[in-house]
Amino acid sequence: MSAWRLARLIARKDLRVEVRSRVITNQVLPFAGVTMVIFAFALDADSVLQRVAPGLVWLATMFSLLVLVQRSFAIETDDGALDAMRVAGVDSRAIFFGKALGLAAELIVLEVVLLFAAVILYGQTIEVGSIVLLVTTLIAATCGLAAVGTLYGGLAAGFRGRETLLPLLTLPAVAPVLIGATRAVEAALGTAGAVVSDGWPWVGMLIVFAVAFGVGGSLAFGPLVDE
Amino acid sequence: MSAWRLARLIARKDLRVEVRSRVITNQVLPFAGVTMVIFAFALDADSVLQRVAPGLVWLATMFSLLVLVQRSFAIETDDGALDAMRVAGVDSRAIFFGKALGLAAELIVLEVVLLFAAVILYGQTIEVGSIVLLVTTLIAATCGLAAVGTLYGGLAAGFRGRETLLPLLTLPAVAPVLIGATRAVEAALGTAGAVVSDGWPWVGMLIVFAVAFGVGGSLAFGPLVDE
Amino acid sequence: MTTTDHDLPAQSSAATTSSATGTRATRIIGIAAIVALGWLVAFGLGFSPADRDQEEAVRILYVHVPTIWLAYLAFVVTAVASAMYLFTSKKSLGWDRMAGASAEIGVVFVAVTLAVGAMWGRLTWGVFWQWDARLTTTALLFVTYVGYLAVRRLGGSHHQRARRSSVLGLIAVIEIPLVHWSVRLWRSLHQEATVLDTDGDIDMDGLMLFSLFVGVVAFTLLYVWLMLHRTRTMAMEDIVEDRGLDAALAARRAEGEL
Amino acid sequence: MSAASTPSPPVPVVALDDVVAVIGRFPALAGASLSVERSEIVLLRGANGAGKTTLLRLCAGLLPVERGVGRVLGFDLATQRTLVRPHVGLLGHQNGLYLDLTVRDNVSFWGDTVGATAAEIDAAMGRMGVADRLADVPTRTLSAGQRRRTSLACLIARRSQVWLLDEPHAGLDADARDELDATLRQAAAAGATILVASHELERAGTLATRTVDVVAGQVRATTPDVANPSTNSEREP
Amino acid sequence: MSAASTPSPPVPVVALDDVVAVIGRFPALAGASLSVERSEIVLLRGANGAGKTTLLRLCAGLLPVERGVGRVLGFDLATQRTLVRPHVGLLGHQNGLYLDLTVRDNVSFWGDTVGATAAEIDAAMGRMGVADRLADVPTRTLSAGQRRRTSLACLIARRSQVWLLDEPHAGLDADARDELDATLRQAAAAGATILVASHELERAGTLATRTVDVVAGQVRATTPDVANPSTNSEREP
Ligand code: HEM
Ligand SMILES: Nc1ncnc2c1ncn2[C@@H]1O[C@H](COP(=O)(O)OP(=O)(O)OP(=O)(O)O)[C@@H](O)[C@H]1O
Ligand SMILES: Nc1ncnc2c1ncn2[C@@H]1O[C@H](COP(=O)(O)OP(=O)(O)OP(=O)(O)O)[C@@H](O)[C@H]1O
Ligand SMILES: [Mg+2]
Ligand SMILES: [Mg+2]
Repeated sequence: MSAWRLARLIARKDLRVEVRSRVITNQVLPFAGVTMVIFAFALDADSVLQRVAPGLVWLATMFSLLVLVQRSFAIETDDGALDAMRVAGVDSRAIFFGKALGLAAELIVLEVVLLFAAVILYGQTIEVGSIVLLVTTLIAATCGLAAVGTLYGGLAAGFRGRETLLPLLTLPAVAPVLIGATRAVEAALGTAGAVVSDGWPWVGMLIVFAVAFGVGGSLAFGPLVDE
Repeated sequence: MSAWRLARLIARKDLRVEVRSRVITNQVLPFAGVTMVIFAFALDADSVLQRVAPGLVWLATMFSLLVLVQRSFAIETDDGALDAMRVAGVDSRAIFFGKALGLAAELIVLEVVLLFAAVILYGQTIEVGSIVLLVTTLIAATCGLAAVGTLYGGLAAGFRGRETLLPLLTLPAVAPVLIGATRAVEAALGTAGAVVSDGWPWVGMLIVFAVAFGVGGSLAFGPLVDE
Repeated sequence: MTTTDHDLPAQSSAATTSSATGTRATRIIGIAAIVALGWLVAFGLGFSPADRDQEEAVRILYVHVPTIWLAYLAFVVTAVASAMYLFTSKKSLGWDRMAGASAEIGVVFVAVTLAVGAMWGRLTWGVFWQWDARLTTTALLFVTYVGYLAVRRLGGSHHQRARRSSVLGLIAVIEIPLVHWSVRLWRSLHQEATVLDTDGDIDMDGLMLFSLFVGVVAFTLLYVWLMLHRTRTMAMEDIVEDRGLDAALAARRAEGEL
Repeated sequence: MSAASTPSPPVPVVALDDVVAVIGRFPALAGASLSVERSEIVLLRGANGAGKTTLLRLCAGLLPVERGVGRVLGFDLATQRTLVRPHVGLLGHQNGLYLDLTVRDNVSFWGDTVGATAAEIDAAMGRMGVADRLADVPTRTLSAGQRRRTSLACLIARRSQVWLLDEPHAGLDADARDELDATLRQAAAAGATILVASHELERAGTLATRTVDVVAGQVRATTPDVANPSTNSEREP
Repeated sequence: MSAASTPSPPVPVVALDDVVAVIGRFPALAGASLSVERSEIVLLRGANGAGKTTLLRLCAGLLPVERGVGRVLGFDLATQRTLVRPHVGLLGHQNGLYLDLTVRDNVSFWGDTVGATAAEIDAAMGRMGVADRLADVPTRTLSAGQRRRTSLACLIARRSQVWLLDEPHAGLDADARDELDATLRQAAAAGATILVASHELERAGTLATRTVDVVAGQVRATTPDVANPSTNSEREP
């Protein structure tokens, strides 16, 4: 069976787990929402909030990413299914793309919700002209985050203390996404006088990042997880 | 055996797990550090940072709290030890205080490190006169956080998707600690012209919170965890 | 993989027979490094002039910049050695040890850059730390390689360790250009590239430039010296582990005799 | 085993009368009645999903009684569940070990909770053969059977009055099985009450003083002496 | 079972020569040599911690070979571990189920990875008795034995050439054991190679065509017919 069909199988399985357990819908989304509110609490000087809203959206996304990745691999390790998958001879690239695909689908929903929350909570506005930029940013950033998350999630999954190894590896790696996506969204929302055209170079960076980690991750996943 | 002795036994067991596995030292501390760096990066307008540094310390503490609580209960549920503990007839108050004690010990170390990091990273200064305020704040906030974390950690431990339920429950509950501790530390550090005497009412609130959740938690833990 | 195959790089076979990691070559390099460091002190603190704006504080430069350059070099060496481990068919653990040793030294050098930079910042900017792009990316670089070292310690056989960490070593090296060009990318507070500038002309006082050069030479010698020793100690650690395995094997087999 | 040192409990030790227990929405126990006296060793047998584990967990005070009346050591399982627990020891499908701690740490911890002495703890470890080389190995690195042994050692160190064992033989090698059976017989002789759920009928049948069939959440027949399956086609009377 | 449909593998199927495998720093296999041919059912027996699980995981390509030479289906376990895996099926101590998915979801998923048809998947579930009421129950709510059955159904759906079973009987009731044994015999007859680690020597002894002792990380004696001292001396043809 082709790696690509296997990847789709795995992604579908992950999404089915979500449909059956509703953990993400019922828990991660609210978590992300609460995170945003908490940020707002912690930094309650209003003018500040306006200024940093895009950054906060992506911070909340990143912390939710950690939770999502943990969940995604908890499913696999709870009862030794990851071992079973490896023994089943499922190509490690298929596992990588499958898990990343499932993760990306979940992430993108999350990001859209967060962005809407930001628009409402922090009083941001979205203009029609910037929607293309916004959508491209979301997709590129999501792919990058999903790739990094899957790669390190898989590495950490086999070890004790995985709850803690994962953030240590992931956070520094996704920092570029955080920055790039923040700047791009600032441009899209016109925060602090940014204009839409400022955003595109950042999107370029996000795309490069996503491609690099997508390709690199699929190659690296085998050696990292297989032993 | 008295509940208090049992609680000490449990706390000692938790700390021994840490001594043997070194998960917190090697991974949670770096995680907290990275969190601070990431926050700072996401909000890189310089004047803003100075202003919100105390808030960031507590935000980072809270996210680390989630990781710590997860780890603390992962130990118990990995192989069904929590059930064993319940069957062993260990009083639920003893479990609560024991876990909370272990958690508090780990938290306080973390907070001290974070505070020092903030002092250096965000260019804060500590005056001698404010040290009493600072220490009281730390202790009161830690007790409150540990109590809430243990309560909801125990509740979430029994359920599937605990990775995601825990943050959802905990974050809103500790929001008051976040605010109170932030204000108190602002007062201690003299952020935005606050003076030390401004801090004490907040510390009062933290103490009330800690006592309320300490007592309430010990009473609620039994019903929550025991089904 | 047999008992005797420790994949020792040829030059360190001495390590298996003697109990020390020093050889004539390393002793010479060590002495050269000490001499160069002495020169660095002399030029850095004595002969080179104070700066127009920075005044005496500029002398920090002679440590600050060479250490970060050597750290870059160390991480590139890590990446190259990782690639050599992964993509050569022999899968020699020598490459893996080289990668590990280089990363360790690199982390120490970055730490020095960070510490010295922070002190410099205190002198010139009035604060230890600024949330400027270069500083932050440097900090992230540091954490990334701390993570790399953490993964090296995850356990498993030598080749498992080597495979895992060599992959990470290749991924992590991407961060170096990010640090280097961060100033451009984010137009930050920190000094723009003045020496390794792309337009070719170096605008620095001659003696200052020479002092910097001395610093680079001194730290390079130090790096080479540390590398030689560290790879050899790591080889010996691996040998000790393998001997430990022999002992453990004997003990395990003896269990069955009872 | 000082299980007998407590004042002799009311007879019977376990008394279930038409008990219904629900997991989620599913009535895993659908009206089970069972009565077990002191010093008995009762084997629960039944098909997969019959409700053996549920029955044991109920007796341990881990599940609420939905209907009917259940008593263990005289405590009502509906209202006094937490009072039952200190007196029972449960070996479930999971081992309940702290995987980062060594074997000794684990056994000491459970021993300490009931105030066992160091000698008792050592004895428990020695009995299950995890005392020497294994004592200072983290349980995470143990083999499945060695973990099971450690879990049993923890249980022995706890000196319960009622032992609830869910497939205690699974994963143990021949030596450990013999040692376990000897321990259980000894405990029963000293006054403990023992319920064993098992699919290894040959083994558990010889151990048990009585065998009970669990069928579809009910306790069907109480056959005093029919243990071995190869011979028990007469199970359907 | 279409296990025999692939081109006949080189003989022997499993060939270990003085293999050392290390977990952490511990040589769980300390020079094991074993050779298994097609259609054999080999029982591995040995004390707790002897190295049976390690041996099976090694054959499944999950552990690196530290020293010595190991081959499965002709693939070298040192360099071609990932190539071995698609051809083997491993039932470990853990079940490898997705606990939030139903029994059918689980079996289908594993079946789909090898392109099994819906009919084959249903057959596998039916065989292990998890087809009817249980098919749409999330595996999290199943009893221990029912989960084991599901795991076996997944394995059957995968139609491997080499079956590595770690205590397959543990937790199964009598019916499931019979069904499992029949399945294994059938697979072996169709050309599969089967390694079973077990402590239930009576049961597994009757199933196996050969018994092998694992002692302290080595394969000690290859006793052709000494599996069950009590009953099955008539197995010798
Ligand atoms: C903790 C604080 C600091 C950190 C982490 C840091 C980091 C770095 C790094 C990574 C480089 C190498 C850039 C490259 O070539 O890729 C560098 C170079 C340099 N730094 Fe810093 N630095 C810090 C503070 C300072 C301060 C306070 C000054 C002086 C005002 C300074 C002046 C320089 C100069 C002049 C160079 C050489 C620039 C070049 O030629 O490329 N640094 N620093
Ligand atoms: N939510 C649910 N939906 C359907 N059935 C459920 C649910 N929860 C539990 N069950 C059923 O309850 C029963 C629990 O049985 P229990 O675990 O006590 O069995 P057991 O006799 O110990 O079996 P085994 O021998 O397999 O260990 C199982 O049949 C299981 O399928
Ligand atoms: N880090 C370690 N330190 C000490 N011993 C270890 C370590 N890791 C593994 N072991 C030992 O390796 C052996 C692994 O054996 P394995 O799991 O293969 O046994 P097994 O034959 O399957 O036993 P069981 O019948 O109990 O399942 C055990 O003796 C275990 O104690
Ligand atoms: Mg059961
Ligand atoms: Mg085993």
